[in-house]
Order: sequence, then C-alpha cells, then structure tokens
Amino acid sequence: MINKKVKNVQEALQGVTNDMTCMFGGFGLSGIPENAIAQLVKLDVNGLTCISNNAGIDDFGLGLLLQKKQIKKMVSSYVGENDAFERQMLSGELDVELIPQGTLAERCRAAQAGFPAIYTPAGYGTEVSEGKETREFDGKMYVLEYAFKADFAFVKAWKGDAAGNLIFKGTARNFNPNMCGAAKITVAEVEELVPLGTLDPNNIHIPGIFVQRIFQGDVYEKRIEQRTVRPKL
Amino acid sequence: MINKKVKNVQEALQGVTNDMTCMFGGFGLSGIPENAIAQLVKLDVNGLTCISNNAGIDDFGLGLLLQKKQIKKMVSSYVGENDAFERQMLSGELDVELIPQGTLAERCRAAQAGFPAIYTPAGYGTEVSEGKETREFDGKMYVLEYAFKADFAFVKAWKGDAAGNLIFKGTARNFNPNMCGAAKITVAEVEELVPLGTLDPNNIHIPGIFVQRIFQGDVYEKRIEQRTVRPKL
Amino acid sequence: MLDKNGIAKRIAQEVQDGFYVNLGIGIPTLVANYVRNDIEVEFQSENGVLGMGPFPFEGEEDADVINAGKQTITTLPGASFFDSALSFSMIRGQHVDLTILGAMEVAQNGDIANWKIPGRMVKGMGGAMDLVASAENIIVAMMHTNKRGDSKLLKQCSLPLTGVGCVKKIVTNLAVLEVSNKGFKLLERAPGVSVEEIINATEGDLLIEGEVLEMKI
Amino acid sequence: MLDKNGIAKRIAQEVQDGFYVNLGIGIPTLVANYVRNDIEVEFQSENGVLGMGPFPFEGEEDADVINAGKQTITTLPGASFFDSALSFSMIRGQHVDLTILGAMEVAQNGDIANWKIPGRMVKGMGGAMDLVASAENIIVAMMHTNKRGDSKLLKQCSLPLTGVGCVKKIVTNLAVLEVSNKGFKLLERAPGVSVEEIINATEGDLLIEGEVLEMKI
Repeated sequence: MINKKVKNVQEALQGVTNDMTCMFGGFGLSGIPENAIAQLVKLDVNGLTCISNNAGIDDFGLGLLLQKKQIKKMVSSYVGENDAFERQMLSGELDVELIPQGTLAERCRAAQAGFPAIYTPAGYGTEVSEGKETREFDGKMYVLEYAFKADFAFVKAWKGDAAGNLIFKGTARNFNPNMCGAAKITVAEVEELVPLGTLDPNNIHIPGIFVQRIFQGDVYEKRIEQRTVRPKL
Repeated sequence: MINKKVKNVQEALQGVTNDMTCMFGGFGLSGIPENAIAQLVKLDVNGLTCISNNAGIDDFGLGLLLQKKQIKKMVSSYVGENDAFERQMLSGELDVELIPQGTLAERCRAAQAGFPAIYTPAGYGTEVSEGKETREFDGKMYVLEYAFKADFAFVKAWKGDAAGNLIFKGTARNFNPNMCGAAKITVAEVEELVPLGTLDPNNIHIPGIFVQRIFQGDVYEKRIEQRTVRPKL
Repeated sequence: MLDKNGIAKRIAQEVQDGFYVNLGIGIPTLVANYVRNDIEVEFQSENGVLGMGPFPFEGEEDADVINAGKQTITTLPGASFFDSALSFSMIRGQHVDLTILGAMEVAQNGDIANWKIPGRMVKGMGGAMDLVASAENIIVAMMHTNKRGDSKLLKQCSLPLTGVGCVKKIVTNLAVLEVSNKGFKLLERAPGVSVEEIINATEGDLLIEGEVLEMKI
Repeated sequence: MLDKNGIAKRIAQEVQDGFYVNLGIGIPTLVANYVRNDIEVEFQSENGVLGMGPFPFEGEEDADVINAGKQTITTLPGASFFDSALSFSMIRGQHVDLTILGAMEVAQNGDIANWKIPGRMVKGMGGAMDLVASAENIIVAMMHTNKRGDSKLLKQCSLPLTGVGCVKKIVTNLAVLEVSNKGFKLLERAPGVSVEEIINATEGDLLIEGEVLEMKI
C-alpha cells in the first residue's frame, strides 16, 4: 500500500506558492476543504486562480481568501452571497470567469481522466460560447471546452485511509470526486482517517491513486448556508 | 419513488426485436447479464449488433447467442476463447469491430452523459484510427470517437431496489455502470432485489434514473474463466 | 390572476407519473408542494441528490444534505447521492424528464434569459445553462411582466441569453403559453384574466386560436 | 541468457517505491513475484481493481474478483474496485506510473505491435492501445527473437501497430535496451550473453556506447 498520509495541514500544503491555480471541492459551504482554506490564509499566498463552483461567504469558505485579497481570479458557476467578492469584482481587482456548472464538473473530470477537451451543449449561443469553437453533431450544437490545468486540488471527504481512498457523505460529495487527480497534486482532507482495510473496497468513491496527500482535519465547522426546516407537528 | 421493477426476464426484455443494437455489461464471464442472455436465446431474435467487451465462451455468455447465429456484429475489445466466434468471423458471417477497451468504456459513458463524441489518444496511428478524425491538443494526437447509439443495455448488478438503484460487487462491476442509461432502455438484472430504503443512498453506484427495468435473476452460475489458485500452506 | 403559489399549482399539473424533475430556485421550488399524491415523481437536485423529500424537522438539519439552493433537505427511501459529473450526466443525457425554472425574459423562438443583467452584479448561471441546453421538456415559471410593468414575453430577448430555442411552455400569473413557430400560442387564461389583458402584457407575437379557456387549478 | 522469470526479475528492478503498476498478460504478470519487499507498490488491473494481492487459496476463489487475464485474484488492505471508465481514467490520466507489457515487435522509434497478425485470427487489443497511448513509462517484456529466430527489435514494425513512439525501455532474454533517437541504446547484457550475440539478434540500429555491463539480477 502506497502511503499518502501526511502529518498535518502544513505538510499537506507544502509547495503551494503565489500565482498557482487551485481547485476547491464543495457546493456552497457544503463539502469544502475547510482546513486547507484556513492554511492558505495563514500561508498568505496570493495571486491565486481558484476553480470552485462557488466563492464562499464573507467570513467562511473562499470568502476568507477574498477578504485578504489572495485571489486573482475565480472560475465558478455561481458567486452570490459575498460582499468582498462583489466589491473586488466591480473594482476590477478580481477577475471572474463564470461557466456552466456541468461544464465546470466535466472540465475537472476531463483533467482527471486524461481527456484534452469535451463537447458540451451548455452555453451554446450565449456569451459563454463567444470566441469558443462550436460544432454540430446530429443536428445539435456543442461548444468545445478544455480540460482544466491546475497545480493543486483541495478536496474534502468524510472518511479516508492512508492509501488515499475516499468516501464522501451526502451532497457534500459534489465536485470533490471530480477534482481528485485533476491537478498535479491532490490534497484530501477527511473528517475521519480510518485504519487501512476498514473501508469496503466496494464502497470507495475515489481510489487512492487519484490522491497524493491525505490528512485528518482538526475541526469541521460545516456551516449551513440556508437552514430550512419545517415545524414538528 | 418511480417503480422500475418488472415481474421477470420476459417482461424485462419486451420490445427486443431483430437487428437491434444491444449493450452487454461484463468482463470475460464476470458480471454478465446471464438471465437476459438466456432470454435472448429463447426469444430467438437475430441480426443483433452487440456492444460488449468480450464475446463469451462457446457455451456461456454471448457465446450462446453466437452458437445460434443471432449476432450480426460484435463491437468488442477482446474476443478470444470462442470457437464459434472464430468460425463465423473467418467465414464472414460475423462482422467484428475491435476497439480499445478504454474507448469502449468511454463511448458508453458518452452516451450515458449526453456527450456526442470524445477525443482519446488510444489507437492514434494504428488501424483503429484509420478513416477517423484526429486532432492535436498540446502536442499530443487524439482520435475522435463517437458515443454509442444502442436500443437496449443489459447490465447485471449485485443488489438493486425497485427504484432501479444498483450496487455492483468486486470486478463484476466493470462496464455495467457505464452502460446504464447509455441505451434507450436499460434492463438491470440483480442477484438480490432488496426492499426500498435498504440501500444506503451514499453507497449506490448507479442511481435508478439510469435504469428503466429491474428484476431479480432466477439463477446465477457465475462461471470462472481462469480459476487460478495457490496451494494452502 | 395567479400568485406565485398559483403558478406552481398550475405547473404541477404538467408533472406526469414517472417523471424525474429538476426544480429551479424560486417559484419552481413551490411546485413540489402541489404534485398529485397518486403519481410517482422523483426530484433531482444538480448538486448531487435524487429522491429529495421535504425540509427536515427543526434540529434534524444535516450540513451534508442540501439542495441546489443550499437549503437543508431530507431524502426519501430510494434516494441516492452522487458527484457533480454524474449529476450533469443525468441532465445532459436527458434522463431528467422535466426542468422547471424561472426567467427574466423568454422570446417567442424559445430563447431564455435568466442569469445576467448588464451593469449589475452577476451571480452566475449555476446549472441553468446545462439544464436549458439539455432538457427536452422545459417549463418556465415567471410573472408575465417585470416590476416596471414591461412584458417578459418578447419577440427577442434583450438580456444575455441562457439558452437558445429551448423553452417549450411558459406559465405566468396571467396565462399558459406554448412556444410555436408563429409566436407564443395562448393555451389558457388565469382565473379572472381576459385575453385582452394577456395581449396587452405580451410584447411577443401571440397566437390565439379559437376560444381560450380559463385554467383549472 | 534469461528465461521468462529472469526477464521478470530484471524488470522488477525498474519498479520504484510508490509506483502504481499495470501488468500485461504473460511475462509481465510474473514481475509481481520479484518486486522488492521493502518498497510499496500497488498493482492496477484495467478491469477495475487497484491493490491486487496474490492468487486466492484453493476454495476461496470468487467469480466476482478477477484480473484482466480473467484469473481469480485477491485484494490487499487498501484495495478498491471501480468501473471501466474510471479504470481507464487512471490509465489515460497518467495516474498509473508504469505499464509493463509484451510485444510481437518493437521499432527503434518506440512503435509497438502486439495485437494483430494479418491472416490469423485476431483476438483484439483489449486495453493495450489505451495503455500504450497514455502511459509515460512503458517497459516491454519479450524474447529478443521470435520462434523463427527473427529479431523482434526492428527498424520499423512490420505488423499492425498498437501504438506509436511510446515504448521507452525493452527487457529481453538477451539485453536491456532503451529507445533513443539514434536507435536502440544497449544498456545491459543478460548474464553470459555477448554484445556480438545481441548485435546479431537485433535488426534495428543498435547504439553501443562504451562498455556494456552484464545485468545484475
């Protein structure tokens, strides 16, 4: 078994430098790599290009990096709920590339799977396809979208083992599995690092081959963005 | 919950007619839809185009359909271990299209995921790419391969429920998940149909949306092609 | 005239037995409340869940189980979780039967604009562009006119598009309309709304054939 | 001169700590037996398993757990099962560090032919074309000459290709060679084999620089 376990978040993020392109798993605040983000704040690296479906909120998630102006460019599908984001974008400090959510997922998967590009119907005939190659297949139009090229992918899983195998929980799964192996170095943080052989080989969502470093996060706040409940009868 | 459960293999295969294109899960004899194949033999449909990684052996798997000359064309990556196959191919009765295994998997996945075509490096510069469109990305050459178009996909899973959710076991998983939803109608046969709500939503390999019909197979022989053991010490 | 719940109620009638449905944020979310009890429908949310149930009881929220609107949800027996790539495989591969979403503008050729107003803060398209480019069956839920009273059913969209020629049906507070090659075909009037009022509120070409019945909700 | 196990033994020296390795059928399969015990290596089989262990004890075979050669296998702690698409994502995405496979012919430009002999029954390429088109690190394990005594290391392949310009290293019963832009570079001689014998058995250009050491196995 090839050991991917690192001591802590400091070791996990070794090699991260200014101006890198980094992927971040998560949908809203669900399934985000909380510990990696906190460490990036500490490291004070800047000029980052961040590939992430969302940009966090003002005081959590990628919002923490935005507060410190560590992000040069966001590649996302939806970036609401963030004042710092809005200010920096409107002032031109922050570059933003908005792309369809399915395109985001598949450009990650393409990088993971060794595909140079994909043809997707999403965005055809809109601003998103401007300047991009388009093509007809069976009477339907598609846009050519390229695989991402990233330096680091930061993902968060529920359980993992030293071999780097990952299991996600609920909708905290989202983009995390698609980003594993989609960057030069994939750093996985898990809520629980379990002993080798504990995870059922049949139930592993992402085999360790896609992960270079794994560690158990110190703490997970797992903030809820839209707490919605119904009254108990 | 949308009910996908059908009474038996007869009901599951309703609508299969001559000259259809059918996908079959399985690698060698592992994870093949044994009951669907047996029923196709009974139905005596012919002129079939079969997309399957392998072609079975003389008296099991797709070999049973070959014996009765029900297959017009095989699309596979490896077709050894089958005398009937060899005779029919050499005599020109059987048309054979050999394609790389990863290309086979991804052409299924493309159909499942709504992609018209993919660019793969496999087969570039070989007979496989003859007459096909090729293209360079980042200095590497790729071949354009199209999504399959199939009428039926026959897959075999370990456990399933009436919603069509599937869980596979071991390497019997192979092409089965990639073929689900890659044809107009996906027929899943399972070793065990469990009550709804029994399967952990986190561990489902294929959500029921990709499956149109599900039934529990009467019997599974699960023949081993290359029994290889080491002596007990 | 319908309120938001009325629009949702009318759209719920379009949901058929055996449908997998993706609901957008806003009015579409309300549709789930009005689907008949005697049919089986499963709701998909593009962040990675199929078989969504109602909101959780207080104290039972799970940060790891949310919908695309980031709201805490529950799941029903037979539900499944999956990653974003597989989620959009469901959508792009046309396994989802019906997509219901809101819009700022719809054009009579089926174009839709719902993600960007130039000059204003743009939040993004989320999964909307994938949904409209892929779905065969798209219903738009919206008010017939915007806050300034201008029609949202246009000859041509003025805002940046989300998708081209994709909308099939529109349900507004005033009417049910279908996209046809001769303009918006008026199918039904909302209770108490006259054809005249609909004509006045519609900038695009309106196709009216015979008597237009009042919708039943 | 090496036998098949000798070739496997020599190739095992190329396997480094932390490598994910895909082994082809035949001699490559034997490599697993000779990998040093003090390094960590995981074997991937393209039918959908990572972390393969030894063959099962008699009576413990599981029809649902096989390798790409359709042999019954076991798995080690930390193993995982996955579908064919994800399996080839590992291969195509260059997550597998080393591919070892057999060949009928190798050309001095790195071309490889190992799947088809015109006029004979063709079984197919299986996963070989994906492997050779994707892997950055490919070692060919084969006899230096075929049964008729003809060299398998050629200026140009005569058989239909499996992949172009992809082979980096070749280990035969006679030698270890590297593909270079000036021909096959002779790195090592098999025990008891002279440079002369290697020259005679090699049809392609052979690049010999200085003294060629005997391999240590």
